[in-house]
Amino acid sequence: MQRIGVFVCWCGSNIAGTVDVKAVAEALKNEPGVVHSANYQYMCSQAGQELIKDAIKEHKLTGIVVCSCSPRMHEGTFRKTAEAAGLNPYMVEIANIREQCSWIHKDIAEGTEKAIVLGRTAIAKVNLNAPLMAGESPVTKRALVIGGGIAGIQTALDIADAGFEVDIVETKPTIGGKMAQLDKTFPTLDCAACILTPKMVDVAQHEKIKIYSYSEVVDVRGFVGNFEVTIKKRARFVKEDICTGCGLCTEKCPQKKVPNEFNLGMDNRRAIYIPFAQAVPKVATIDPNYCTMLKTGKCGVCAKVCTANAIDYTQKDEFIDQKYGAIVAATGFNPISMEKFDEFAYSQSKDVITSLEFERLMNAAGPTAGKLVRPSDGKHPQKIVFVQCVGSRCAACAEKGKEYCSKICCMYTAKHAMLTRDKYPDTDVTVFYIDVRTPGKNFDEFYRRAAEEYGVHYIKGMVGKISPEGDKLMVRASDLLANKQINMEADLVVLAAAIEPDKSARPLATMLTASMDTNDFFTEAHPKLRPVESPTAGVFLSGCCQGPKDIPETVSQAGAAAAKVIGLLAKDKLKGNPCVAHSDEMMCNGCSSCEKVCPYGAITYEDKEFRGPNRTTLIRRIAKVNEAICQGCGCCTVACPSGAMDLKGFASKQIMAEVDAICK
Amino acid sequence: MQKINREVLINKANELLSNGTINRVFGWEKGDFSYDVTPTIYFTADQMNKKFIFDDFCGANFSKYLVAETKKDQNKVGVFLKPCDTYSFNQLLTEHRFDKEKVYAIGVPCDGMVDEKKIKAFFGEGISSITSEGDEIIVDTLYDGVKKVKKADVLQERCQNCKSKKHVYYDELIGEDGEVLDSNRFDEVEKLEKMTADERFAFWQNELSKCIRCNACRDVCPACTCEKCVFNNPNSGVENKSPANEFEEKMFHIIRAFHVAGRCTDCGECSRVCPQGIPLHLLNRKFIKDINSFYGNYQAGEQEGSRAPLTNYTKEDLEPSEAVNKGDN
Amino acid sequence: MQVNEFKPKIVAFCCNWCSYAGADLAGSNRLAYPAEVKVIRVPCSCRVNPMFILRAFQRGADGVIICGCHPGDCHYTSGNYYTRRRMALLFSMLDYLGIEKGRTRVEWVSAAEGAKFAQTMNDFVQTVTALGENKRLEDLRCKK
Amino acid sequence: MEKSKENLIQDVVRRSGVNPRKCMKCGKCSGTCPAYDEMEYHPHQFVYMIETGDIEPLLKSKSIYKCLTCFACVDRCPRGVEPAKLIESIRLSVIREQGNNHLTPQMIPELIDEEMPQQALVTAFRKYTK
Repeated sequence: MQRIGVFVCWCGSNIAGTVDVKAVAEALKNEPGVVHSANYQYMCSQAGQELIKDAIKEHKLTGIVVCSCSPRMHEGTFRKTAEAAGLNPYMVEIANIREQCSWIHKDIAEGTEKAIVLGRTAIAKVNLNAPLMAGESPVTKRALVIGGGIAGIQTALDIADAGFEVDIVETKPTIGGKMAQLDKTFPTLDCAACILTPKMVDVAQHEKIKIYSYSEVVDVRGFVGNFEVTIKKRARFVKEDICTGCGLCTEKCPQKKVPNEFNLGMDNRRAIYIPFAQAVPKVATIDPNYCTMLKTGKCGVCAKVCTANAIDYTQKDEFIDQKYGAIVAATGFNPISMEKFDEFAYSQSKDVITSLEFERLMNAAGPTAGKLVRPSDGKHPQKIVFVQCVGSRCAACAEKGKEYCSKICCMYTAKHAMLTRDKYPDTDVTVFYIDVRTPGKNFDEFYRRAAEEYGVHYIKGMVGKISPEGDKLMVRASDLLANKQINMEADLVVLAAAIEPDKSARPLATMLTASMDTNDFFTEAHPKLRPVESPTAGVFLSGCCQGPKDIPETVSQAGAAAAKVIGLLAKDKLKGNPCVAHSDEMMCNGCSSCEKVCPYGAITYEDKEFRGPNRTTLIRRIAKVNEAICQGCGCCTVACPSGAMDLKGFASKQIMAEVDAICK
Repeated sequence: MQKINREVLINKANELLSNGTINRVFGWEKGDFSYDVTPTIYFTADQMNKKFIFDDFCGANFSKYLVAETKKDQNKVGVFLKPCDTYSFNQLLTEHRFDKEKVYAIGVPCDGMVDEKKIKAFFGEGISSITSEGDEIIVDTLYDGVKKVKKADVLQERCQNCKSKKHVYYDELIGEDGEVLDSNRFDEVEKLEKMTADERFAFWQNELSKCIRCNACRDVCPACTCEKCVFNNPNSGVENKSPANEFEEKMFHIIRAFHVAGRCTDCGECSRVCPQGIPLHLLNRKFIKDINSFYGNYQAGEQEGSRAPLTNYTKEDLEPSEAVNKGDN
Repeated sequence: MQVNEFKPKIVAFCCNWCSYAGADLAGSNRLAYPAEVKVIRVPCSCRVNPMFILRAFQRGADGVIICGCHPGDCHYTSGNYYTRRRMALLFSMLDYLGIEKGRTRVEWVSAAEGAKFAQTMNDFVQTVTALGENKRLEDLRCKK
Repeated sequence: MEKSKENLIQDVVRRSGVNPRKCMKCGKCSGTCPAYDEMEYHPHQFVYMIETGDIEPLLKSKSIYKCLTCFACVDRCPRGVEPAKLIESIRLSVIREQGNNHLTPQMIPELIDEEMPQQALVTAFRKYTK
């Protein structure tokens, strides 16, 4: 018979507030197998854990039940406590009497009675627990970073510097991401290209890093330490290793009318192109949708012109299979589409642009070589209006816009306003804001400089409507402090659009079985304590794919994700999950139902000799579970009619014991 | 009356026994009553001459016996398989329950088997002998002489709605192969589905409470070939030999139907052998009807190695809430 | 109890990765749902065997609900797809046997849907309370 | 006003079906209001004053008759607060008092001009009389 200890936690007043913890401890004292019952204010604290360790030694306990918060919170803690006291860590069961009892029931009697039932359920389960040993599985010493923006670049560099191989998969022809499109960066106003391109070159020259540009991940199999990923390298029709990036072909290509997505369509590029000068890899790419040679077979100018004859029209998409120990999602963000915001007339007038488009206009490598002009008539704008929170901070029920604050718009708008006033002192700049949020080192000082030294007019009040009249834009907004309605003319309006995760994030999450929140940002394992890990072991989050953030925060989170990956790859062996399936060979029919439902292919079959009737030997086909591959989902246990297949830690008898305890 | 008479089968068996292809053969043996036919293994031709029979009462499906029989002896065992038996044979092969090299299957066309309960329903208990002539059954009763009844009126339910006369597996076929028939075997299920919940509950409570848990249905079912059944296994948690009330029968029958769901070939043996005459096939047919309507038509055992619906999925399967409402259209 | 206001017994099987986390989130947001609902944690909704459901009814439960990740988000990639098939067939059979449809239910709740979890539980308890005590499936043996 | 202040405010909020606390004070409703200049109190002030309970000035102010009920504020409010319904609710509190009809049939002739759309008359009667 088991010797079980029950420990009821008060969790300060979180549990004790609506559950009579003493009565629970008292009631569970005379449950079958219980030899010791105690309660304490903070069971997970140092003192609480000591109390458990002493009780284990003193009463020679063979199993413990902790009635406390959710097992997802402290199951690990109490398992380590048991292990420290010499008890097998899997002889611990947690009854969740906080999130699923005290916090949701006001009436003490009801809460206490439920807590007792939940305690009784855990005791019934621990009575049938058996000590389990975690198996081990090897770790592939290579990491995969999905996304080549600053987040992906920084993570890859940090991991590679620790000596591990890293592959970066980037959908665009070059790494660099959104940061490559920026002009200056806040709060120090140093030029984005100057601080990014050296890192891009480091990545290109780092012997441990391999870049798969113009590629995407199409399939992920396996689990932490043993991922198998299929990468689709889209046909570029240019031989990467031969092309020197001289750009001759990009000048001679006759197809000139291709909207240049790097400049957000504000100018055109050729069918064969290099996104920007400092592109890494500096290799041309042919756009199959526009290249007449690929569409009709009649052209071939780039092939004739190319001195290194690196052009190959017959190139096909390539599928590469590779093994990885860890995967980092760094898919980045995009501004949301402005189509639905017709009150700002984004689609009616070319002079209403988003901040990213403004960034390209200010950028020396941009469509207008850095001259700030109105996209409609190319004239220099005398009056510019910046509109904040466009699409951010909207109600959940509003069908357009996002609920969250996009965090970076106040700072980059202050930057834009300051740069405009600095370069064109005669231009009048007005910013309509709800509140300016500048939480960061030197952030507020930066915003004050924009307002005080550069004379940017900050008006507290949202813009209600923008209507193009003639070549001017009529801006109607409210000035809450002066309690006036402002109707002013503007030559250029810049909308600070909300940002959302990249479209490739949702399919990627499905492949990685990583969970996402309702806005398609990756959900972190714990919002405060584990922000760079996904709940799926072996998957890490870096940059805006986890939530809106600026460059300083992205780089620090990229470093954190890299540290977690290095921590994982440094291990030679990974402690597996001991709660895996196990087949009882005496009862197994060998019918392959379990093998068919196993998502990981962890079940194989062998013919084994058994003692048959009157000294004959019987050969029977029985199932074998590879404990290193099995992840313990339990699907096979239900597919198996005879119950031969069972799951350690969640055995059928244990679950039925829990059902009985609940329904008694 | 079966077109193939017993001499043809005996000669075939004898031929195979003598040329050493097989050293024993499964066949039907005449029991005390003419409707009481039991499966037996024959080793020699004269044993067969004495007891072998093939008439309108040979419903027994030998596929399940092969699981144990092929383990006893290395050489081949001969087996006569009616069309519906061959589906069970294929399903057992799919589940690797025996090695087909150890079996020599002889396909036997079948013209439908008779249900003795129906004959008793006509003539009561006093029956001394039953013989069949053409498409008529001649019943020699103790008190009121010789009676005749049309064979079609006393066919077994599964033969009235015979789903296929086609042998899906045989090493050798006697006579020609038949066709898959489109039978209206689901009418009974539809009739039940159209009832209200209370009527259905009353129907099943009345039927299942007759159950004496003799486990004949499980022991004859070719899909129920577990080494150790959960209901017999003391540490399975659901072990219960004799139920204390009608729920435990329901639990036994629901779980058994669930275990064979997607694997049951609808051979109807469970209803044939049930001493209490419970229409157990209606449970399995409900699962087959649901699988057909939810996931596309699937006939277990039609094709060896096919993937059972419950070990498969598509991303667009319907939700359980929709399934429950769709069930009673 | 003098007040014979009927309190149903509800067993909720919640998958560890999504719906159990959703239940915890409902707890941390203090979203109340009736105390009659008791949660059993399973690694995945595909671990729930029809035997457990019938065992719960046999032991006097009045309603059983299985919560899992949204199809496509399962931590084990295909677990909830099998749950969906198994429960579709099982619920259809229970209805065929004349057991009230409202007593069993499958609900997909993600880790971010605390409100949905609480709402689902409130709604389920209401449905089961309306159906009253589970007479048709209960094992008379364990009636006090 | 014999009705106590609290339940008058509760009436106004209940009738409008709007939760004034959802307002994040961004001013977009007033920023887009075409009748802003004629109104003494503007849409964002209606929401704020109702939320703080200071509604006497609103009841006395003429701005409740200046609102055109064009619902631009309702359509554009990022938080879905629907200020126009609050203004309507305040207006109803006023014109539902005995003899407070803001428009009488006799006043119609000199208000009419050729371009006046038929709809304007119907809306006027709906809004200003009870």
